[in-house]
Parts: sequence; structure tokens; C-alpha cells
Amino acid sequence: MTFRISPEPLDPAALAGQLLDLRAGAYVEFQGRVRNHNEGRAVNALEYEAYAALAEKEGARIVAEAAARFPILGAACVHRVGRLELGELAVWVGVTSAHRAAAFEACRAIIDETKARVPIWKKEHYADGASGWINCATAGPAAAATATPPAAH
Amino acid sequence: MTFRISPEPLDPAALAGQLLDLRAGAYVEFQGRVRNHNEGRAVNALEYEAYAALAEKEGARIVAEAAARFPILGAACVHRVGRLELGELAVWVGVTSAHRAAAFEACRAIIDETKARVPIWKKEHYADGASGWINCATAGPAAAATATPPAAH
Amino acid sequence: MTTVTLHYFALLREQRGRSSESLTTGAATAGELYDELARRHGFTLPVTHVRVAINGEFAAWDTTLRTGDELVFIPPVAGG
Amino acid sequence: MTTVTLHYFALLREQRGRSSESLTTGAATAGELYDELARRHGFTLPVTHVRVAINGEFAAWDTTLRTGDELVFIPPVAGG
Repeated sequence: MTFRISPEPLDPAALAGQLLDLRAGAYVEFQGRVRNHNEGRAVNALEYEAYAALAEKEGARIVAEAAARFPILGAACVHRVGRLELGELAVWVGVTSAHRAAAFEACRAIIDETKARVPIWKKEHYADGASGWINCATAGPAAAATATPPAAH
Repeated sequence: MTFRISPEPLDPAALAGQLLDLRAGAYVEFQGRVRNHNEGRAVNALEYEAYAALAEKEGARIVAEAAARFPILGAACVHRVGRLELGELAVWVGVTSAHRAAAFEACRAIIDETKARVPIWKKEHYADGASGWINCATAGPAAAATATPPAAH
Repeated sequence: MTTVTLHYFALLREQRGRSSESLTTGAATAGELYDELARRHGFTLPVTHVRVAINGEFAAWDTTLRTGDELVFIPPVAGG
Repeated sequence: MTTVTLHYFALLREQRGRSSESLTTGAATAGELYDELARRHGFTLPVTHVRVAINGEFAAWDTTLRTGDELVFIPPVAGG
């Protein structure tokens, strides 16, 4: 039951291997990768930044909550920080359980709570040269960088 | 969008690699592995047998149904046949999508439907030397082999 | 009389003692053929627990048999 | 007056122009300190969109500041 922030690229096969358990009939994995678009804009790269000490503390709580709520055998989550190129792995969650329902539900809960609660921030770099911190648009001057452009016409 | 029966061991990293897609922000994977117990009995090994031609036809329909029902980008399922030892990978499902909800739901639907509809059979070999085809217990003489033993006392 | 080919899997393969056979039967439908073979070979699965595939597709038990048909009786599945 | 250490992340780090600083303030609570710094540095995030951590744990905005506290203002998170 672990949660970790990693400045190094993630290796999903090695991460999954750490959860192998002969009692486990089911393994569910989630990968969040850098996709080439967001809300209609072409994305070139992402930058993730974390308040690592608190992120690992809050992440460990999230994994422990999932283990208390669902009958799982093991669970882990690792979130990458730094600059990521298109297609790179940003976050990985793996869960093992005897039966599949618990692994699916716990994996989903861990990624949902991680996105909602863990102090990690994402800056998108767009193909048009602009960039912006996601969820940080306001009515102030910083809003311009993250606003969705009007429909093409 | 594929479904395949494989007499060869499955390589999850290679299978996942075939689904990489720069449009995909989310990837969800399910692995079903041979666990060391079932309904209280110690299991030594499993044997899977498939009516391969119809299994691949029905499996392809299941994957296509998931693609019609959920906004996913790619999906694949491979089921192993033959004798499997403890911990070996019996079934693998991978799904990519732009956003995570669709990948989770489609992955779950594919494994649920595969277990319910695809003509594949499983024989468990128990530590006590007995063996039995799962779901084939009846009131007839074959029942003895698959019946759950009474609680230990 | 019609002559059909049968393939057996899993428990039915073991109870029949072989993987396939060709046979000539007076059974008019797939369901009648299962009943005939269940009696002859002591199949323990009631017909309500079994499905049938004819020529590579799931079919209804009341499908009329035709010479050359390939039949598979499908015990309860248990993939995954 | 209390002397506290601040660490900045993401948008607030960019708007402040640095990652951390030590400062002496007359603000009595974490919330008063955010208001003071928002005015001084032009932070665009309203306090309702920000959380605060004190000494490595999430804390309430009305927490009284004490000399030696380490504060982090937490912009809306966006992991995954």
C-alpha cells in the first residue's frame, strides 16, 4: 500500500511486478498519459509540479482509505513530476484482489481521489506557444493563457 | 478492437504496447491470474479449454459492443488456454480512451461479458488431488469432484 | 436420418471419452440429439445448463438437423 | 509580528517570482497573510480557490500564525 512521487520515468511492468500475489485472481491498472489535445487545443507537452511531502502523505491516506473500503490485497500509485512529452506516463495505479469487483472499484477510487486531493499541478504547453496551469484560470490577467479559444470559423 | 485465444503465455507489456495512442489520456487494464485458492480449497493449477472459433467470434462481438457503448479509442482481450500454473496470466483486457471513465467502464464490461458468454471452460486441480470443471457441478455423479467441502472442524 | 459431426469440450469431452465424432441419428432437432446422447453416454449436465452451436454459431435447441451440420454442445462457460 | 517561511508552487510560484521566502508579518492568521501577499504580488487566485498547509498538513484559514511556521498556499490541484 504505497503512494510515491517520482521525478524519473515510470516503468509500468516493474511497478506491476511488485504487486504480484498468488492470492490475487484480479489485477486492475490505470495509466494516465499525456494526450495530444485538451478541450480542443493541440498540446505539445506537460509539466507536473508537486508539493512532494504533502502529496505523498495525502496519497498514502487515499490508498489506505481504498484498502479499508474495498477487499483488496495490494495497491500502489506513483505520480510523475517534471516535463513530460506526448504519450509519456504521468500517473500509474495498480490494485490486486481475490475477485475483480474490488480491484476495479479501488483503482477507480484511488485515481479519482488523487486527482481531487493530492497537491500536484499541471501546466499545459500548447502547439500555438501558449501555456497555462490547469484549473487556475480566473477572471484576472492569468485567465487568458488557459481560456479555451472561440470555435474556429 | 480484437479478441484472441492464445495457447502461448501472455506478455502484458507487449499487449499494452499495441494500444498506445497519443489521443489517449487513459488506459485501463485487467489481468485475471491463477490464484492459489477457490471457495476455500487450495488450488495447484488450472486448465483452460476453448471452442476457439466461436470464442473468438463471440469475443469480437463483446469488444465491438463495448466500443459502441463507451467512447473508447482502442480495446483488446486475449484469453489463454492450456494448463496454467499458480500466478500465471489467464486473461488480459486493455482499453484506451481520452478520459478515464470510459476506459474503466468498457474494461469492466469486456471482462464481465467474456466470463458470461465466451465458450471457455476452466478445470481446477486441487491440492488434495481432486479436480473439477467449474460451473459444471450437477446432482449427478460428476458433482462430487466440484462440490465445496464442508467447513473444517 | 441425418449424419452430423459433433465436437466435444470440457466435461462433455471427458464424459463422451472423445473430442469429436460423426454419427447418423433419427433425432429431428439439436435438442432431441442431446437427449439421445445424454442417455447413451451418461452426460450429467441437464439440457437447461447446456447451449448448442451449429456450424459455428449459437443456435436454438429446436433447430432442425441437416446432414453435414457441425454441432457443439456448450457446457456452462467459465472463462477468466 | 511573526516570522514564517513560505513555499510557492505552480501558478503562485510564477506570480511570486520565487519558490520560497522567509518573512515577518503582522497578519494574525493564514488567511490574513494570503490576503496581504495577494495584494502585494497580484495573485489572481481568490482565497476561495486556494487551500493552505501549515507545517506539512492541510490547515484552516483561521489558524493563528506562530513564528517558525512553514506555510504553503495550494492552488487548485490537477494531478493525473
